[in-house]
Amino acid sequence: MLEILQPDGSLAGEAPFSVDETKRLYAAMVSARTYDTKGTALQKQGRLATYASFEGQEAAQVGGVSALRADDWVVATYRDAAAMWMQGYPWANLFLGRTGDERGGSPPEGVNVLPPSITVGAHMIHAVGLAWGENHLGRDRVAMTFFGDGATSEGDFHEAMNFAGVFHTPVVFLCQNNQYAISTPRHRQTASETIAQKADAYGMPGLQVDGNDLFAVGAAAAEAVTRARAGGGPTLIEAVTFRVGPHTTADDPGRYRDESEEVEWRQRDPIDRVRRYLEAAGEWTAEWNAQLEAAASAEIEVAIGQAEALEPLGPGEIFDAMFETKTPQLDRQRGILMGGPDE
Amino acid sequence: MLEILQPDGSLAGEAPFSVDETKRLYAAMVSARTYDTKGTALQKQGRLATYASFEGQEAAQVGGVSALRADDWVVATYRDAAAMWMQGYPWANLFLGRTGDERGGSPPEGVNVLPPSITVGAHMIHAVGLAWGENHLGRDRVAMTFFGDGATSEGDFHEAMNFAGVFHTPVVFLCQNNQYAISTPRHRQTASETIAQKADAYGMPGLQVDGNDLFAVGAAAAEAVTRARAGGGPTLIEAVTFRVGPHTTADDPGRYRDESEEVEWRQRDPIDRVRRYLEAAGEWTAEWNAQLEAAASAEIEVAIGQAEALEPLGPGEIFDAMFETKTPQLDRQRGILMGGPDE
Amino acid sequence: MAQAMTAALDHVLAIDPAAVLLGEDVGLSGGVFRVTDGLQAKHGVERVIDTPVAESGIVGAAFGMAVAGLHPVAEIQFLGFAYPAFDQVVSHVSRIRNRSQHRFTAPLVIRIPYGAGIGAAEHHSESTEALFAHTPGLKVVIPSTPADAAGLLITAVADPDPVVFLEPIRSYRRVRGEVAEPPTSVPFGEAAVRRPGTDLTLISYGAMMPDVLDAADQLAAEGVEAEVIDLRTLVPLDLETVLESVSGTGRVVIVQEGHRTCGFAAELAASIQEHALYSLEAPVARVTGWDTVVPLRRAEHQYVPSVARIMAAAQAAMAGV
Amino acid sequence: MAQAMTAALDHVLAIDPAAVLLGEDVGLSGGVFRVTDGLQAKHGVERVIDTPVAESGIVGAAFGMAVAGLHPVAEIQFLGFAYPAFDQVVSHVSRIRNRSQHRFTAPLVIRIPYGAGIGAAEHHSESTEALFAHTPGLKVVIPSTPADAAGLLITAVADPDPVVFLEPIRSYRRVRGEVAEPPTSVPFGEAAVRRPGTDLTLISYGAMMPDVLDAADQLAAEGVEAEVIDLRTLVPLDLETVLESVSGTGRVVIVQEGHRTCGFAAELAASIQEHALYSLEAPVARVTGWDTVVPLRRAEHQYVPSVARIMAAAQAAMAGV
Ligand SMILES: Cc1ncc(C[n+]2csc(CCOP(=O)(O)OP(=O)(O)O)c2C)c(N)n1
Ligand SMILES: Cc1ncc(C[n+]2csc(CCOP(=O)(O)OP(=O)(O)O)c2C)c(N)n1
Ligand SMILES: [Mg+2]
Ligand SMILES: [Mg+2]
Repeated sequence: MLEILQPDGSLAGEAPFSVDETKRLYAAMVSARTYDTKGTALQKQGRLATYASFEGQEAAQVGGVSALRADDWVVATYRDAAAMWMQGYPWANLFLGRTGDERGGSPPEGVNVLPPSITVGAHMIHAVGLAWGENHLGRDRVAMTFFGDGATSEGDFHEAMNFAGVFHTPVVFLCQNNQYAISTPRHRQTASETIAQKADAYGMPGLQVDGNDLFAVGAAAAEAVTRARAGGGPTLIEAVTFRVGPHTTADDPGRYRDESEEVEWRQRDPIDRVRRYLEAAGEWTAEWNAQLEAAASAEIEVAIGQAEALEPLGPGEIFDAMFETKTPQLDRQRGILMGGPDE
Repeated sequence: MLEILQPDGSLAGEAPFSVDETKRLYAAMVSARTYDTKGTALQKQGRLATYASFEGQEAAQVGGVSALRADDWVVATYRDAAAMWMQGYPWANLFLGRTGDERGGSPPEGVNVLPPSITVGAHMIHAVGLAWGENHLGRDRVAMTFFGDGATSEGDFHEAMNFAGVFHTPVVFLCQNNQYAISTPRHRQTASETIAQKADAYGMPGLQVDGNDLFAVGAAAAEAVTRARAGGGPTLIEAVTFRVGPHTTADDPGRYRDESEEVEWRQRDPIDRVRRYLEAAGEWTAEWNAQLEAAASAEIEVAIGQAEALEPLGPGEIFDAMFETKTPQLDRQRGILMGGPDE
Repeated sequence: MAQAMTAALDHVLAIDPAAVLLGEDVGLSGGVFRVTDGLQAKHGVERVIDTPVAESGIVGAAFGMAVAGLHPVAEIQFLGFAYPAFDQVVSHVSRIRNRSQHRFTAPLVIRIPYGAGIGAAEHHSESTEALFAHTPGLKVVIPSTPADAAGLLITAVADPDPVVFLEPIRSYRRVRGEVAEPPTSVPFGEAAVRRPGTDLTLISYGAMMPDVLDAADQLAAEGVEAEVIDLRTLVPLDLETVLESVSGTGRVVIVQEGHRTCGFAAELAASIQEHALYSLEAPVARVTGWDTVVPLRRAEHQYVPSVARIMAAAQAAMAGV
Repeated sequence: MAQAMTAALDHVLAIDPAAVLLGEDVGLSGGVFRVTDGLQAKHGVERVIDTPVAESGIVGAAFGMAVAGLHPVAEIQFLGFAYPAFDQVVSHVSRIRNRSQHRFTAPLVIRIPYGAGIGAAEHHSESTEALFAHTPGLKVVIPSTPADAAGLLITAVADPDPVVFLEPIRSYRRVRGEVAEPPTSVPFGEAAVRRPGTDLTLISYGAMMPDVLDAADQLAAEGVEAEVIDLRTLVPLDLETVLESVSGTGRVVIVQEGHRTCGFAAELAASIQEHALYSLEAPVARVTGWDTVVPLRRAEHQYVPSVARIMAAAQAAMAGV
């Protein structure tokens, strides 16, 4: 398992980022944590549908995306808001989606990030197709796809990995092994010793990294992205991390795991670790941190405001994006909904 | 790659079978080849629908099943007639199925062999479920499932292997890597170096064997079956072989491969090899061989006769096996077919 | 309703040693809707099995178990997650009896929560029961009351053929009612007349039943006595009860949450006019979900048939249009 | 018909640089029905792509390509092998426009041979077009003539939305006809009146058309002039042409090879009586495949609607029963 930044903030290898870059990524993780905390709180207030916390997984997501170019693709899940945002998906869209509004799935033009996949497993092959398509169109974009340990059990994971291997597509598979798929622990998900070793079955390199280590994830992602862009094909990265919170706000982890696990993993918090590193380098102060938190909080409150200011889809608008042009059938159905006769 | 019996009939390891057993298995391979030859011929005469030859794969099938007990399960494909027959599935049923008759799928009670799977990939998890179910019912039966190199690309292969690994079910996965999936060569099917190594992704042992070597397949299968029955969990065996004939009688291999490949593989014929071995041991004579062929031919002609003597399903009988008891809807539909008013 | 189902599963596990439950999170955590709550603790990890996240694997393994002689009850977490298992259901589960001419059978139950109305995330609100009804060899069951949920589930587990058992999500907690202990089995293929009436026939099933009954009450207040039929099982279908009612009323409104095109209401409307055209006083009306993706929480109400839409269709039927 | 499709695909590859074909055996061997014969040699391995045996992967990869800006044409070898890809089709391909509110789109075509009648093996004879018609967000196209096959295919590749393109297997070689070079595109949503008539409306599509036209000829010999409508696209549906015909004839027979329950004929029958109940002189009749697995070669004829069954239904309709 690749480890660079130790829990105490010391280095066990070469830092892949300059101090400035590290500070920028630290700030991103702080923003992500702020979003996450607010997400859980808003759900409790009934302002969001369910919410899926990614607390503890910030380094895996921010570190992964740190290796991407702005026009690369990200194809991720309901738990990957930090990764999506890092690649340009607005917080407002993420909130909007969580309120239960389709327009959350529509990031601005130029942001190459698909709406979060709710079905587990199916989206990885989309990244393969995207990377393949970009390649075909003569562009050197890479696609990075995020998924969990549970997702590796779906048949679609296998088909995606296999296609990527056979067609040598420029994709990075980034598995956040956060030890649980809802209630199912990692060791009941697969009898494979590691998830990284599954890469071998597809003729691609697989790398296990400490997922709570921003530097390890960043270094592995950079290597994979560089290789992919250079025509070297796909890579599987297993970022070993932990879902500190519940599966979603509808879940009660007390039913299936001991709280001590959470306590233990909180010790390995990915943000604290970078803080210690920066602090030791004299680059972290409580004031700076407070500024970051305040800025993030303000920015995210604005996003919440934007999301909540949007009126729900108006009467009949649910028919408007089924096709480019509505079929006569949809037109008629819209007519019925709008109060016409049921014909 | 495990190799025991060399193409020239000499041994590169310990023979897993006594001479008598070897002769029995040789006879089985001769029967299988006879069936196969007749199958292709009958199809040409229009007496069968399509036919899928397994010429060259006799050792893989006969060797695999040699390790099973009579009450073990076999779950196989359209190309695995030899394996199914070895486990008790009558030739007559196999022919009947090929004529296009559902009753081909109904072997006698006590024969634990499912009808051949036509869809590629889906059946391997059935073997997992069967083995699991038997285990649950307190029986020590094992399930062996046969599939091709192409089938390993389907998501269901992955899910089956993963379930077997996690639940430690007594299953043997026997992949006949015959180098082609219709027109697609093995190296375009997966970028994995071997198929055997895919086992590693599921925490189970994987073994590559010379699939044209009855002894290698037999030894590997015996080891896997013994382990499974003893509670040691599943195994993946990759039997490296070659489909000497076309994919089915509807296929023209000339479109996608050089005939030299076929010529080369014919040199490694699995039956010839055992013949040379037995001959060297003074246990093979041309007369004995002629007797075997004649007996097989006679037996198989009887089976063809049985299959062809059966009248097709009578009017309305297509409704009879949809459920244990027909629904009112099926009753009504049957009535329409039988000439009642179309309502 | 959820509690009634838990009791029914508990009962089944107690009386049928061949019964096993399997699915994602059904064991330790008791399932996303807690329908299997406490059953693993009571009946053991061998009989209430937590699986990896792999729907095709779950159904395929359950199929194998069923062929071997077990009576598996597989759970898929939401109908939107059943599609990865669709090939197993259509190509294998539904067919093994026919392809082996009764030699092998797959007496398994696939339990699937379905339907909208709780403001859930994408893919959590489907009602595509028509996909299963269109697939030969499956029985399709959709209860609307706790007693039916329990009773039909008991029948499903004992049935010699595969059953797709769809559970209305929004009824799990909202619909309450008496259930015998142990629950009494309810036969397949017998619709329930929930309300007698002579003016109009209202037909529905599952999650829509409470709204349909509401509409019937409101219609009664307007002087229209609607007969309300709850189909309970789509396959086998009790067309007889439907036709008997229609022959009396001559007016029909079918209410279905699923998409309109090729939904089950289409089948019913087609069958009714086939058998009873000359008793119809008005077209058989369909009140359905639309041919759209089920909208998310903020616009979900635009999709699910409302009492108002049912009323409008009923009034049109009474007017003969 | 197969040759017309090859020509259409060749044309599409020539004029649309974003078009790519992918599927099992589509390249070197030219596809199981030789529809892509010669196209890899002509357009290269980058544009005519042989894939591993993995339908979900094929559709999922084509989906990604489409979102990236390509116009992929994916082939599934037989409709019976499309089910492993069903989740990709239903949960992703059909939805991305809606879930992203037009921001991302998936302009891909999924070509699938369908139908019985060539005595093929199990799973090679399905006609479950209703499953796609029931899925919002898909266009569903089923040609019956070479010119339509080519023309609709060209339209499909140019369409901004996903299209499921079902090709009647038994027509590949049997149905012949003129095709312009290059083929002329045929618009979606416009049914073709294949034969004018005033006594009866016969509606069908795809593989059943030749038999329906045969039946119409025989009916004419008996003095019954049937108007024959070929729907060509099920989604969008040209109900207008249907209703216009029905308003003239008052009698309708719908012929569909797919299973009866919740098939497309059910949808049509339900719609026709909704809009035209008072012009009906007889129940809308359905002549369909049964709710059975499609039988194998020796009993296949018991399943596929025969000219005799169409005639019987037409005669019953003329008699008003
Ligand atoms: C196809 C499918 N099956 C089941 C579900 C229900 N479900 C949602 S999240 C989840 C667990 C996924 O675990 P993992 O992949 O480890 O991701 P994590 O939630 O831990 O981030 C399940 C089973 C789903 N969304 N999609
Ligand atoms: C799900 C599915 N997809 C496609 C097919 C069509 N098909 C039949 S055999 C075959 C190739 C299978 O290759 P392999 O698994 O190597 O077995 P082999 O035929 O070589 O024995 C294909 C693609 C099928 N039967 N089922
Ligand atoms: Mg996880
Ligand atoms: Mg092969």
